[in-house]
Amino acid sequence: MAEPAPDVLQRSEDRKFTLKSGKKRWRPQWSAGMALIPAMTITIVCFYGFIIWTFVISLTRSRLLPVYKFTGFEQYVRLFANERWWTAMQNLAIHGFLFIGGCVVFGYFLAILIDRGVKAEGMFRTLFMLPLSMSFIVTGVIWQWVMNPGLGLQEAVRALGWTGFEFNWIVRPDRSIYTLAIAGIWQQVGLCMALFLAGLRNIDPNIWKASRVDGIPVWRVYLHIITPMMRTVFFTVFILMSAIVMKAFDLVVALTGGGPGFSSDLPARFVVDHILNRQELGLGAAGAFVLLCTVIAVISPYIYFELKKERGGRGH
Amino acid sequence: MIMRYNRWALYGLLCLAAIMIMAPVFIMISTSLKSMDEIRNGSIFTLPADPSFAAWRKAWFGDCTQTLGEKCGGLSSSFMTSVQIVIPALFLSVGLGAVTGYSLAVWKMKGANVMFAALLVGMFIPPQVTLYPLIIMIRELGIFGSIPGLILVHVIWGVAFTTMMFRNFFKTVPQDLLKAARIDGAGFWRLFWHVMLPLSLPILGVAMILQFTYIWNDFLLGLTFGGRSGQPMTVALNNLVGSQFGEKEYNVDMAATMLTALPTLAVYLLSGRLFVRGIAAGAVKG
Amino acid sequence: MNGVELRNVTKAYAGITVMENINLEIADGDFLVLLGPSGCGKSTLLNMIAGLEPVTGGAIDINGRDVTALEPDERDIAMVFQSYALYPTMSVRKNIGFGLKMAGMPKPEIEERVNEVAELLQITPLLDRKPSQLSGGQQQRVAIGRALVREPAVFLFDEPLSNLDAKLRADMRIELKRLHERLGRTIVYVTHDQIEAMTLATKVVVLDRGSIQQADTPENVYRRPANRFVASFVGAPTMNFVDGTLARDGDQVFFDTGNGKLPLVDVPAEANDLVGRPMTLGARPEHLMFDDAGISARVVLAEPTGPDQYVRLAVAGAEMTARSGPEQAFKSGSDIGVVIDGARMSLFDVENGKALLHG
Amino acid sequence: MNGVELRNVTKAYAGITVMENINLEIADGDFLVLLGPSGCGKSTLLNMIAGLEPVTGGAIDINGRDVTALEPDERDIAMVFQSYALYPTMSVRKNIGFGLKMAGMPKPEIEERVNEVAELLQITPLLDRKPSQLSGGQQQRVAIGRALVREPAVFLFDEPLSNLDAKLRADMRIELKRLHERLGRTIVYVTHDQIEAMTLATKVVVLDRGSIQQADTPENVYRRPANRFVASFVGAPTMNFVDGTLARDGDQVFFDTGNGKLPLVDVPAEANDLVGRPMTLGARPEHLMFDDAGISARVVLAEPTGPDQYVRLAVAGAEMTARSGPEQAFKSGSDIGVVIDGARMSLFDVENGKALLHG
Amino acid sequence: AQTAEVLHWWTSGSEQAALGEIRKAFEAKGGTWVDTPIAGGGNARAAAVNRMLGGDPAAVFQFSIGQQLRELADQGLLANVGDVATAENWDEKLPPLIVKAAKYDGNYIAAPINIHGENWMFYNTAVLEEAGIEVPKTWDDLIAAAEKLKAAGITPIGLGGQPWQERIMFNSVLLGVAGREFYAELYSTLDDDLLKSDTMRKVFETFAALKPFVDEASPGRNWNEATNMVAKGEAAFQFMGDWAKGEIIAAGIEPGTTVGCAFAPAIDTAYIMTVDAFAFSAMDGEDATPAQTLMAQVMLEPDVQIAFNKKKGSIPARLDVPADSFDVCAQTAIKTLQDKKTHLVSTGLFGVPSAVSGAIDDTISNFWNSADMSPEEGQAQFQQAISYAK
Ligand SMILES: Nc1ncnc2c1ncn2[C@@H]1O[C@H](COP(=O)(O)OP(=O)(O)OP(=O)(O)O)[C@@H](O)[C@H]1O
Ligand SMILES: Nc1ncnc2c1ncn2[C@@H]1O[C@H](COP(=O)(O)OP(=O)(O)OP(=O)(O)O)[C@@H](O)[C@H]1O
Ligand SMILES: [Mg+2]
Ligand SMILES: [Mg+2]
Repeated sequence: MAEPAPDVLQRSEDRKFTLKSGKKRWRPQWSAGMALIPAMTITIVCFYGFIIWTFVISLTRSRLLPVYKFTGFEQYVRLFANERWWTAMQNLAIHGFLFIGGCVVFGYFLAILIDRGVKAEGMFRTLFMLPLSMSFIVTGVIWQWVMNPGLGLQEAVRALGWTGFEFNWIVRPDRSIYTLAIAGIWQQVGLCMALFLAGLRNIDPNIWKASRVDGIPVWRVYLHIITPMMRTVFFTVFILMSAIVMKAFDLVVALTGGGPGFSSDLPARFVVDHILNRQELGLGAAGAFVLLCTVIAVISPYIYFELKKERGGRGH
Repeated sequence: MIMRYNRWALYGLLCLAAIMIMAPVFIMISTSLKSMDEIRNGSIFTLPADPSFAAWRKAWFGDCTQTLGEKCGGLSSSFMTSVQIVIPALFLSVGLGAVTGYSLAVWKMKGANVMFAALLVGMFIPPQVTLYPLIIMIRELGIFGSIPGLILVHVIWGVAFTTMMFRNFFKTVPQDLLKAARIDGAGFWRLFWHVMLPLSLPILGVAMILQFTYIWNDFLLGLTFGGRSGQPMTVALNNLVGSQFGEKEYNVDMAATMLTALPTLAVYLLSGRLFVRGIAAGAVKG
Repeated sequence: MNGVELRNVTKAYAGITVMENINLEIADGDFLVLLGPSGCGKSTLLNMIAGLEPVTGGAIDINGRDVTALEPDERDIAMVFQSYALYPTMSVRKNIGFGLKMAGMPKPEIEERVNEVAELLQITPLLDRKPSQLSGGQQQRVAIGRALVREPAVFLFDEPLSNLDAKLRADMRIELKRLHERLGRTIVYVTHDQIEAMTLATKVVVLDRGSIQQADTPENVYRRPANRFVASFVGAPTMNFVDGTLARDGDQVFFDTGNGKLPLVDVPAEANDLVGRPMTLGARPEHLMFDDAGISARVVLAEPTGPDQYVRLAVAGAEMTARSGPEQAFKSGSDIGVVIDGARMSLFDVENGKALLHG
Repeated sequence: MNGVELRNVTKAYAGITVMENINLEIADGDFLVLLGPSGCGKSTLLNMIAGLEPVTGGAIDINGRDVTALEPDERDIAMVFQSYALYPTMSVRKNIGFGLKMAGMPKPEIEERVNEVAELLQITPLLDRKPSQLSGGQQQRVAIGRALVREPAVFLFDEPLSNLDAKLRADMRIELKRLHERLGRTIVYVTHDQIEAMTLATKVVVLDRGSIQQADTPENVYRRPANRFVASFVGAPTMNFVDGTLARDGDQVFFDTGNGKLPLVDVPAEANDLVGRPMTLGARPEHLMFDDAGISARVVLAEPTGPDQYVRLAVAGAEMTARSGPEQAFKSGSDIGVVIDGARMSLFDVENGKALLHG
Repeated sequence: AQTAEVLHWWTSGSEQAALGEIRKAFEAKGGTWVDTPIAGGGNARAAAVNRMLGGDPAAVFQFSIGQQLRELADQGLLANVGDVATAENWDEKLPPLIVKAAKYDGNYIAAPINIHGENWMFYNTAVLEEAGIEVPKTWDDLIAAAEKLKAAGITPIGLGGQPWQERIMFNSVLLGVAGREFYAELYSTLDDDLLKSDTMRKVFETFAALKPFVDEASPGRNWNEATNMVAKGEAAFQFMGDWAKGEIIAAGIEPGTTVGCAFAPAIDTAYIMTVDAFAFSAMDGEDATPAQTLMAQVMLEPDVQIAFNKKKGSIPARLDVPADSFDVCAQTAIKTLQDKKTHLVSTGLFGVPSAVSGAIDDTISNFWNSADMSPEEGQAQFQQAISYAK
């Protein structure tokens, strides 16, 4: 073809734009390392350094202020002899199970409802996420009212004529721990719903078509096919919610104050109460350390999962 | 026909859920519009007989006849403080999370996974537990009792969460895109700035919204690290509603609580759609 | 009637009509291929037959039964997807048997049928693997197995081979063809690969923008395209088109492009009626013949593909592709004589693209 | 030396060697196609040339400069990806100009070069769109533009056409070929589509499991495959292989499979040395010829593809594919005589698959 | 430059008004008052300590006197106001128990500004009259009265079911059943023998006997809601500190009229004191700055004491100020305190180490809220918790 080649076809003489001189250049990998420094510093100093500090303090008889007079594992002896601590740990298990389970079940259920292609989806979604904007303190205050047998739901229902109606969990030592889960779920269910909804939206629509052709009832599709496919979402929800459970403090303070008695206490509140109010820094630190060990035991499977998954695949 | 009934059941369930979720918020609003007498004598579920915004006014401006001098104890005085804390803390913590997540996800460095796992632990530590060493650290940095100190604390406690969001998102970015950018000569920062950050807009939205909520609603860190000048709105809220030995004005409490929650509420109302889309874009792909 | 029948089927999404007034009869045992460019509505049509998309208007019969209002699983169909759509968390065995289980078939029977199908598709050793542990070709086989086990009246395939590489695609194609011959079941098959269409189909339906352009045997679609769209869509390299008029010089018939006269040989007698009328000539590469007596063409580019060679020629002001054997050497820029096989050419109306005559 | 040279290049992932001792010279201006099955290491090789993957051992020169330790943007290369890998948030204009901007070129100059490239690729009207607003073919063009604008010494293409449909793929193929002819720049091109390899390459490198099987002109790779792997990988439908011995009966040479004698015609003289030795005969479909004098073969299946027809034959205890014109009618189950073109056949060692002789 | 930042937890209306009296006096003397209110004693105390640790202390901060304050002094974080105290002769004018708690190393590190009594019993006179009940003098009387009230459909005891409120009631029972000497000795020695004694068991038995007399909604209730129950006649008695008077006044009732105040039933007379105090941060060195000195001085001036305490509902920390302007309840208290034998400390904010105080709250609350826990078990747990905490 005789067509004259435009300029672009001639390599420009001036190649300095694409070819730098051959000397060693700053490598992007080095920048990547540098960029990690702040986060790494925070991790080492603030997360692990502080955990170690907590451990050190737990070996002392510090009260109001840290003092470094070591008494061995005495604080742990005291901690483990403390009935309130065991109640709190037991409550952690109950609350963790109910709260995480409730968030997963209700969040997933709401997500499925919305995913069934409803009109006004945006409205429902937004409504369900509104409680998320409230702090745990606010959540606690509201629910304390609603669940107060003298003021709230019980009284209102009785006023309507069902005089036998009972909803007095918040004042019953054997039930008050469940009220924490109710209020907590109320607040976090929106986030879970959003996460699940996003996961459902990522499912290949052909899976749905295939299952319709196979004549599988919708509930079984969710149960047998979709749910197993959402494993990563479940995991994300689990991690986020367990972080909340481990840190649960504000909600207890605002909702039940740990009561009646200390029947609805949680370890985080136990620890904070002892460190900040009781001037039992050493004991609080021992509790904190035990709590952190529990944390690590809970999330290490996740860590393992992350590492394994990524060694297996090779990205995208 | 069966379809029709299913639809009804579907909407029925959704509406029921919506009512259950919204009921407490309605109680708050209706209580805030009542007078104290009405609250003492009525049920919390009844609507205000004579709605009045007096409680809201009092919550916002405070009651200058009662208080000591310069501040009237309302929320208005600390609103700006909260804003001054939230905005830089939000940008810094999300920014740091974005850079760290990017760096961990994209630049295959040895030990990146270990580092990520190590960082995740930070999401589970109750900040109250390590208050003392943090106070000492911030003191040594010379920024205790100031807004910058408080901002730093928020960045520290936010970095694990934001990093997780961004890392998981950036893991889903196709390798080819990164290769193309490297061939184009984009180094670490320019790849981040020109390619990855624009890509991450949806997840950026989610991280911003959640971080905003956390920082805005924080009470303890603000109380501890803010000093006198850096007390956020939640501390003012606590002063309004949290006094142990004084009289309780529930209507003012509720109004104040609503006022404090308004900015986050607005954020959610305005960005609900963005939120789900953002999560769909990668937060859950793990 | 057995087989599938679409009567006046219409489909609109949110008020925008994407399929209009489709009438189509698919005989029992037919292998019908839906062919057309992306977005022409192939999948939509298939989904409507399957019951996955409701029709906006019209009716669909399967084996003489009006299924328009039935659910997919009541329609006696099975479907295979381009993305395989295997249930990722179930073993191959469960993937294949799940539909039967849902239909309430007893376990031993399911077992037996799954084994039979696996045998047939040679995937017995894979039965206990998860889909993620299979290669693309194996996954596709499982997807077919899942359809097969239902023993439906009609199989629907939506681009089942597009995700496979060239070699595997060719192998699977042959397997599908054999399967059809063994089962004798009706198949509706979507593709945009015309080699697949030609080799597999007993009947090809060419779609464009939601309407049927031609429904005929593969041979007719290739040899006697109903219009210019079909002619250009079917065949690779594509058919050569030139505008001009048919002219006659004694015995010799030409096609006059204005820039030169293309000699046509063995022109059918009916062409006489069209002399002088402006039209489009269509000639496939294999119907351009090298002949020193023909019009002189300049060689632009020669592409040897192995068994053949495609030669781009500049001739009579147009660019055309001819096919030749691999041996002949073509030098870019050299000249060569060309004639067109009038017995195989097609002539199209310039305005509406309708075929006027096939050689 | 100009062009690209790989010297003893080795690559291992986590201790597992995936490429061993690759030596390859790519001359300046060559269009080198890397061909091979999935997972054979084509992308890995390309990425090593680009500097996106570090080599485990050996060295790479580009235009005589050792670039082994350099960053991708310092290597004077450009790359086009199968997934296009356009920056989704940037307009087409920005996508193309991004590399220049990164290199610090002044704005007006970038503008000018982007416009020139857009002109060349006929995407000027698309310059202000986002990639998501483009069709697959347009996206691929933009990706090429992004490479072009860098004016590199070497272009690297990783299956650039695999995501396009058949028709578009054919068109883009021709465009790429033209582009190469106009620019005369070195191109390394990965594909597993052998038609692309044959039509585009000036040199084809066939890879299998991380090692080079053959590096030669397309014609030689097709006509004179170095071994059985190359022979089977290149060509569709694939070459027919039968095991047996070469036998001679007077003038006539046969290939004796044990179940029958396949007559060979025009066998080269060198074949005499191989008589009696067990080996594999390879014959491409177009080199099976129908001749009543030949061995009787049963027709299993005839696949008309439009311009051609592939006929599956059961002959001498093996199944073979022959190619014929579209006109001839083959009835399944009927018998037909077949001979093999000995001048085009290949013979392979049974043990190691090495080619012994090409007809 | 007599500027002092004052950190405190008095955020409610009456508390603010009371504190305003001190502020007025301080400013009248040329001081500049910088106010930092933080609601909730726990929050405010934590904030005060944290700010000291962080090197940004408030000059004057509300704190409880006792051991934890001494710990701060131990770390050199406090300034002493001994000069003012000597000049004003605080040693003489304040109750000895308070003097002891406010000193470190012989120096005053805090200014105690008032005394609240915790063993008060508020009752609705109309309700009692209607049921034909006298104000009970012993716990047995009270239990008998409660039975009657309950039968009449009135909640006998309005209790806010929070640990500290339950502990206030428990201490009243302890004092009432075991007597003031037992009380004093028990909490000053934390002696195991006393904890295990029969007397102690009787205390627990009496306390347990009160369980049926509170309403269902009690747990978690705020003290002021309980007070309102008494004011409205929904409940007959409340055992609460004298700050409840503020709430009664807010409900429009003059203490001593419709709602009466009396000491909780007891075998002898005593006053369980709790003290509000302000401590002084070491701004630079051990010695108080002029502003701090001025503050300490102002706080204990008789006029200020009267004005402040009348608004606060407590009685002056100085026992030498005239009582006549106070209400009847306060007058009773002031009169009672003239006898030093009646002085007892609360276990809430001073008197016992906070670890012990916490342990007491925990076990009492747990005992109170565990329906099926026997008095013996409660006593054993109480003893064990204290022995671990001390
Ligand atoms: N859910 C939908 N909503 C709106 N329009 C749709 C929807 N599904 C398909 N369409 C439109 O209908 C037309 C036909 O789509 P269809 O998927 O059937 O094409 P196709 O022939 O299968 O294409 P491809 O070869 O790309 O798969 C297209 O124009 C498409 O945009
Ligand atoms: N990051 C990696 N880690 C481990 N192994 C890898 C990695 N990348 C590639 N491999 C392995 O190296 C081999 C070559 O892979 P490569 O991607 O180069 O193949 P390919 O020829 O491009 O295949 P395809 O045609 O599927 O693109 C494969 O066996 C692959 O599993
Ligand atoms: Mg489709
Ligand atoms: Mg590849």
